[in-house]
Amino acid sequence: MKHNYGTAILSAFEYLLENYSDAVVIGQGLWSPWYVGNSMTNLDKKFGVERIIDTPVSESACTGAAVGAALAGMKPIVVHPRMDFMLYAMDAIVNQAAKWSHMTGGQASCGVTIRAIINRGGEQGAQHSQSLHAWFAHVPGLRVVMPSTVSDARDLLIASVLSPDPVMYIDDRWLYDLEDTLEPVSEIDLTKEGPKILRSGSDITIVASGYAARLALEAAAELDVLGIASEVIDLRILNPLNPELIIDSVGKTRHLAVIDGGWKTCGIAGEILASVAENTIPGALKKQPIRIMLPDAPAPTSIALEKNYYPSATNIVERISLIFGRS
Amino acid sequence: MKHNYGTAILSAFEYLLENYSDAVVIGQGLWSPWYVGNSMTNLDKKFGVERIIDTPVSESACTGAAVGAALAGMKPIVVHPRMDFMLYAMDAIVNQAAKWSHMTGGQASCGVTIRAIINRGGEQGAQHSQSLHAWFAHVPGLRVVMPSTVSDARDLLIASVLSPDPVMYIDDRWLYDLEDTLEPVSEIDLTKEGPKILRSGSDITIVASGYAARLALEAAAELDVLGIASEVIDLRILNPLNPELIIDSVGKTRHLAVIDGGWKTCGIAGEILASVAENTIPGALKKQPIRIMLPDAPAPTSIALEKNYYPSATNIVERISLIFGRS
Amino acid sequence: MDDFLLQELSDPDHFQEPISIENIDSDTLIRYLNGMLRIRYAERRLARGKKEGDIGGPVHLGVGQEAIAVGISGNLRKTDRIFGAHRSHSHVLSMGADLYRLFAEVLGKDDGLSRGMGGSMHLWDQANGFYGSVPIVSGTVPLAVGAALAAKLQNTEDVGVIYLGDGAVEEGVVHESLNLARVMGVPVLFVVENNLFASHMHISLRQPKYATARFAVANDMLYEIVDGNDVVKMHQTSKNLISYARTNSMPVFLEAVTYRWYGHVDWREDIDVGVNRSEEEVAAWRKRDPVARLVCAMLARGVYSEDDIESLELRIEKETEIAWQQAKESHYPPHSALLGRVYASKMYD
Amino acid sequence: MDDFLLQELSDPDHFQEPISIENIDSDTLIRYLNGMLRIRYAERRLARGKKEGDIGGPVHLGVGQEAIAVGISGNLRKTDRIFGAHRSHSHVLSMGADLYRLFAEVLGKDDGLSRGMGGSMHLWDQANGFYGSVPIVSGTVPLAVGAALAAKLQNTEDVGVIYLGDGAVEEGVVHESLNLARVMGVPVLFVVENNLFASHMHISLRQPKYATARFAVANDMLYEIVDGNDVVKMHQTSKNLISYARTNSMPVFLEAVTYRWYGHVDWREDIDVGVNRSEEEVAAWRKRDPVARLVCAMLARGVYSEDDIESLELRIEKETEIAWQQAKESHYPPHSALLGRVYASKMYD
Ligand SMILES: Cc1ncc(C[n+]2csc(CCOP(=O)(O)OP(=O)(O)O)c2C)c(N)n1
Ligand SMILES: Cc1ncc(C[n+]2csc(CCOP(=O)(O)OP(=O)(O)O)c2C)c(N)n1
Ligand SMILES: [Mg+2]
Ligand SMILES: [Mg+2]
Repeated sequence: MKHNYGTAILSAFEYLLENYSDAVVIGQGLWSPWYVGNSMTNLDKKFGVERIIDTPVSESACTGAAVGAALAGMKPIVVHPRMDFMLYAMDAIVNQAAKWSHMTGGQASCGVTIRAIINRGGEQGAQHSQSLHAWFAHVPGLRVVMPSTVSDARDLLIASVLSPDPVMYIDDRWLYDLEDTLEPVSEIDLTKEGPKILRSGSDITIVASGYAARLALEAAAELDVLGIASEVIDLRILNPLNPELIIDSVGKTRHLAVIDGGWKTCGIAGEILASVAENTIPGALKKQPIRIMLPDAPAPTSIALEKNYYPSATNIVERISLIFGRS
Repeated sequence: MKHNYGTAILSAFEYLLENYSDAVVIGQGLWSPWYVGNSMTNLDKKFGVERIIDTPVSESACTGAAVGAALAGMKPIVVHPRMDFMLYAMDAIVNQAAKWSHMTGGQASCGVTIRAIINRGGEQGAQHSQSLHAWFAHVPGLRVVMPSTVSDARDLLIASVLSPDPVMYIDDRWLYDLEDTLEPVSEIDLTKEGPKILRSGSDITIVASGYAARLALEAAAELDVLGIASEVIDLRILNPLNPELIIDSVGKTRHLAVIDGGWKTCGIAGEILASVAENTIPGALKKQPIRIMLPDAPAPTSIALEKNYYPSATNIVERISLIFGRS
Repeated sequence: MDDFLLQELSDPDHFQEPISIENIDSDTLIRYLNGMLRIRYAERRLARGKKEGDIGGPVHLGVGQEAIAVGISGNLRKTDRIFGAHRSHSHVLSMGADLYRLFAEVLGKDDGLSRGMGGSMHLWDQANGFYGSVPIVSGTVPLAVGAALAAKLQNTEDVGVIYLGDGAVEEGVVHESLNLARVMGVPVLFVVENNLFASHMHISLRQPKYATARFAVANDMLYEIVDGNDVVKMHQTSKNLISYARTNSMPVFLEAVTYRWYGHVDWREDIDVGVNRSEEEVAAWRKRDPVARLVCAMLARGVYSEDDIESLELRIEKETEIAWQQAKESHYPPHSALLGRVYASKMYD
Repeated sequence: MDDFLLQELSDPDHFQEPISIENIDSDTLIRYLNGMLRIRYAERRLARGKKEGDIGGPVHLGVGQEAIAVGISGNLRKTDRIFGAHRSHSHVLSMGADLYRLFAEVLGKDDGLSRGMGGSMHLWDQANGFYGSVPIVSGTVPLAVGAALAAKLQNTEDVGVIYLGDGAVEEGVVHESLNLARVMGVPVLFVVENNLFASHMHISLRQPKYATARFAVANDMLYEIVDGNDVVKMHQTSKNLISYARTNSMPVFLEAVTYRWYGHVDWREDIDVGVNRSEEEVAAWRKRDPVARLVCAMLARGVYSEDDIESLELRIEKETEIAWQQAKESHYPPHSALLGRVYASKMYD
C-alpha cells in the first residue's frame, strides 16, 4: 500500500491500538488535527479520548505518568511534538525510565515509548530545532531508535512499543513526505535490529541516521556520477549501538564519512569514528574520516543564516569529493 | 599556602565574594555545615544569607533564577550538590543559558556559573552517581570546565564566574582530599585555557579530565615501572574543545588511551578518539586507541558490584600494558 | 471571585459595553489608545506579512489582548526587567520598542531587536526594559524572578515583570518560581494573560478551575483578577500591585482575562483547530474589543470625534507601513553572525 | 485549618497525650502496634548497622513517623500501586514486606527486595503493592499518577498512593502531577508526610505557609490535614479519602504532620545540622511519639498490660535480629548482574 513516513507512523499507532488493549497514547496536541503533521490524525476519534490523551502543558509529569503506567504493565507512548520541550522531562527519562529495570534488579520493567519529534527549520530558532539523539544514546538503559525509511517508521515504532524496555523513538518532520509502499505488518524484535546497508558501494562508507540518511542517499547518487561508489549505512538503533556492520564496511571501502543532524562534540558521528578507530587496525582507513554535522552554534532564525546551517546533499558531495581529490 | 581541592574551591568563592559585589551564590545546602563537603563552609556566615542563598528543593527555578540574575548583570553561581539533580534544570541550562547570547544577537550576556558536583560511590546507586559532562560538552554556547588539580579547582572557578558566558563548572567529591599549595590568586581568562600536559612521556598519550586525570597520573607512575612512559593530558575545558595539544602529543607517542568517568557512547573519550582520527593521517597511531570508562550500566549500589564499576589505576595499567604486549 | 471560576469574566457575552473612564484625564486616554492601536496595526501588518509569505517564521498574534501590556507598561520604568514569551509583540511595543526594529526582527534582519537572530519569538530590547522573550513555554518565568532578585540585591527598586499564559501555568517551573519569589521576597509581577486557550486546548480541558490566581493564594501572594480587555482597569490594578511589589520587595500576581482573535499561530482564525473554539465565541469576544470599548467611551465623553479617531488610525497605519517597508529593505545579518554570536567572550560578526 | 498555618499540629508541645481509641476494637489496635513496632525496631537496627559500619550506603530513617504508613496501609490492597521515596522503609514494611529481604536489600544482597541493586533508597515489592521508591526527590510522584491512571484504564478499581515530603512539594513536577491527576480523574492518594524539614531546612525557610494542603485546594482536590502521629486518625482519615478515590476515580490529598527523630540521613540526631532544629524541639517531639501514645491508650483501656508490651517488644526485637543476621550472611549479587539487569529484554545474571 502507498504510504509516506507520516502515515506509516499513523498506521503503527493504529496497529498497536487495535491489537493491544494496553497501548495508550499521551501527549500534547493529540486532539488537534495538525499538531504532529499527518502522523496521528483522528486517533482520538477512532480510539477514544480515554486512550488518546491530550494533556496540559506539563512535559515532566506527562512523561513521568507514562513511565508509571509502563511500570503498571501498560504499553504507553508519550508524544513530544518537539524534542526541545523534553528538556523539562529529563528526570523521567534519564533518572527514572532508563534505570528502573536495573535499580530493581530486573524485576520492574518499564516498557514506555517516548516519541521525540525533531521539528526544525522554518526560522523557528534555537529552542525549536534541536536534535539531541546523542544525549539519549549516551544513557545506558534507554534504547534509541531513529527510523529513516517509511517501513522503519512503522515497524520500529511497533517494535519500540512492544519492547519491555524504555525506548526513545525519534522521528523527523522533514521525512514525513517520503513515500514508499508498506507490506502487511509483521512484528519484529527490537533487540535484533541494528544498522542496515541502504545501498552498497566499494569506495566509501557513509553512515547516518534519520533524515541524514536520506541526505546520504541523495549525495551517494550524485557521487556515483563523479565515479565514487558509496555504501550508505543507516544506523537505525543508536543505543545500544552495534558498530559491526560499519566496521566490516569500512574494511572494504577503507573510507568513512558520517553525516548527522546533531552537534559535533560528543555526538553520534564522533562515536562512529571512535568505534571504527578502536576496532580496526591503524591504517585500515586510507584517508582521514570526516564528520558532517551542524556548526557549533544554536539554530539561527534568520533565513539568511538558516539556509546554511543544516547539512545538505551538496555539502556532503563537496566534502566527500575532496577526500578523493575530485571536485 | 597548603590547600586541598575542597578548600581551593572555598577560597575561590571567598575571593569572588570579597572582590565582586555582584557575585551571588544560590543552591541547596548552603546554610548547612556539611552539604558540599568542605568547599563552601561558613560562606553564609561570612558573606550573609542575602548573597549566599539556600533554597527550596526547586532545581529548575533556582537555576533559571540564576540565569535571569546573570542577564541582569550579576555574577551568579548556582550550586547543585549532585549532578543528577540537575536533570530538573535542563531547560534553564540548555534552552536558556546556552542560547541567550546567540538568540539576542550577542546583546544579552548570560554569565551564569553552574557548579555541578559529581557525587558518587558509597552505594548511593543509579540516581546519585552520574557524570554527565559529555552532555554539556555537546551543547554549543556552554563552556564546560572540569578541574583536576588543586590550583585549577580555584582558578578555573574564578575564571568561570568572571566569564561573560554560561559556564558549567564540574568538580568531583572524590578529589576534595587532594592536597597542594596555592599561589596568590591571579585572574585568568577562560577563553585562553585548554588542555594541559600534566606529565610528559614518549610512549603513550593518556587523556582524561577531573578525577580520571588523577587516576591517569597514578597509572602513569605504575606504567613507568613497566617501562612505559606516559604523557598525561588533562582536558580541563571540555567545551569548546581544543584538541591540538592531544594531536601533537599523539604525533609523538603514536599511542592513545582516554580515561573517563562517564559512559562510553557519545562520551568525551569517543570525542577525543574522533578528533584524533579526523586530524591525523591514517597510520599515525601504531596501535588501536582505547577508551577506559564506565560499563554500559547505571551505577549499582551493592558494594559487590560498585567496587568494579568505576575505572581504577590498576585497570588502566592492565589495559595499557596490553597495548604494549606486557603484563 | 473566590471560587476561581471566572464567571462573567470568561463569558464573552459580558463586558462588551464601553469601559469606564471616569476620572481619567484625556491625555492618558489618548496615550492608551495610541498604545493599543500601534500594537494592533503592527500585528495586523504581521498577519498580512505572514499570509503573503514575506515572513518565514511563526508569528503568534495577540490581537484582542492589547489592553494588558498597555495598561501595565504605563506603570513601569525603563530599568524594570520585563520578560515575555512566544506572544510578546505587545509587551515589547508597549515599553516603547521601535516598530522598524520589531519588524526587522520578525523578518530576520540585522537591524532587528535581536539583530535578526530571533524572529518574532525571541525579542530583546533591554534599553526599554524588555529583557527578552523566548518560545519555550514558561522558560522565562524563573529568569524574571532572577532578574528581579538581582534588582533587589542591586538596590535599584526596580521590579521584574513576567508575562505568561494560562497554559504556562501548567508547567512545574512556574510553581517553583512562585514559591521561590515569595520565600526570597522578590519584587516581581506575575501577569497571567488568561486567554482561556493553550494552543488548541480550552482551559476546561487542562485545569479544574478557570482562574489561575488560585496559585497566588496557595503561595500567599497579593493578587487581582481583572477584565484584561479594559485598559483603565488594567492600568489601575497593576499600578497598585507594582507599587506594592516595589515598596515591599514582594511578588504580586495579576490575572487578566482575555481572548485572542486569531488562532494560536499565524494569521488564521483556526476555528476548527480549537477544541471548544467556535465562530460564535470568537465573534462575541470581538465585541469585547479593548480598543472599541475605549474608543466608544472616548467618543461618548467627547475626548475624540469620529474624525479624530479615523485620522489617528490613518496616521498609525501609515507609520506602520513605512516601518514595514523599511524593514523589508534592510539587510540580513552577515554569515559570520552564526558562529560569532555564540559566546559573549568571543564576539565577532 | 483554612489558614494553612498548622498551629498546634506543628507545635510539639501539643498532642502528647494518649490518642483516642474509642470504638476501635482491640485486634485492630494490636495490629497497629505490631505494625509500628516492627518498623521502629527495623529502623533502629538499621541505625545501629549504619553506625557500626555494616551498611555502606545512606539510610534515611523515619523513626517517629511510623503511624502514617501503618494507618494508611490498613486501607490498601496488594493490587494498589504504592510509591515512596528516600525514606520509605515504613511504606514497604507496612504493606507486608519481608524484613529479611528489606535488610538484605540495604546490605546490597541478592535476596534483597530489589535483588541487591538498590539499597535503602530503592525498594521494590510489587507483590505487596509496593511499586518502588527512589531517592530523586519527587521523582516517583508522576509515576504514581501514571500507575493509578493505568489502574483506571485497566478497570481494576485499584488506587495509586504516593508518599512525598514537605520538601518534595517544592519540586515543580509535583504541581504538574496534582493538576494532571485532577484533570484526568486519576484515583491516587497524595500523602505528604510533613515533618517540617527538608534535609537541614525548616519549612519556614522554604515555603510561606506550613500546610502543603493549600495546593490541594488550588487543584480543587478533596483533602485532610491530620496529626501524623496518631495512627487511629491516620487510618480513619485515609480510609475515607481512599474510598472516595476508588469510587469516584479522583485524586485526594492527605497531609500528615509529623517529625523525624533522627537527622536527615543515618543514625545521628544532627541537631547542629538543622537550621531551626534544636535539642528541645527533638525532645518535645519524642513526647508526641506515635507508638507511646498508642501504648498508653491501650494500657489505659487494658487491651495490653505492661508485661504484654514488654514481651511483644522482645519478640519483635528478636525477630528483627534474626532477620538481620540472616541478611548479613546472605550472598551478594553475581557480577553478571551489573550488565545483565540493564534491559528487561536481555536479562541475564
Ligand atoms: C515547553 C513547551 N511546551 C510546549 C510548547 C508548545 N506551545 C507553544 S505555545 C503553547 C500554548 C501556550 O499557551 P498559553 O501559555 O496559554 O499562551 P497563549 O498561547 O495562550 O498566549 C504551547 C503548548 C512550547 N513552546 N514549549
Ligand atoms: C531532585 C533532588 N533534589 C535534591 C535532593 C537532595 N535531598 C534528598 S532528601 C531531601 C529533602 C527532602 O525533604 P522532604 O521531601 O521533606 O522529605 P524528608 O526527608 O523530610 O522525609 C533533599 C533536598 C534529591 N535527593 N533529589
Ligand atoms: Mg493562553
Ligand atoms: Mg520533610
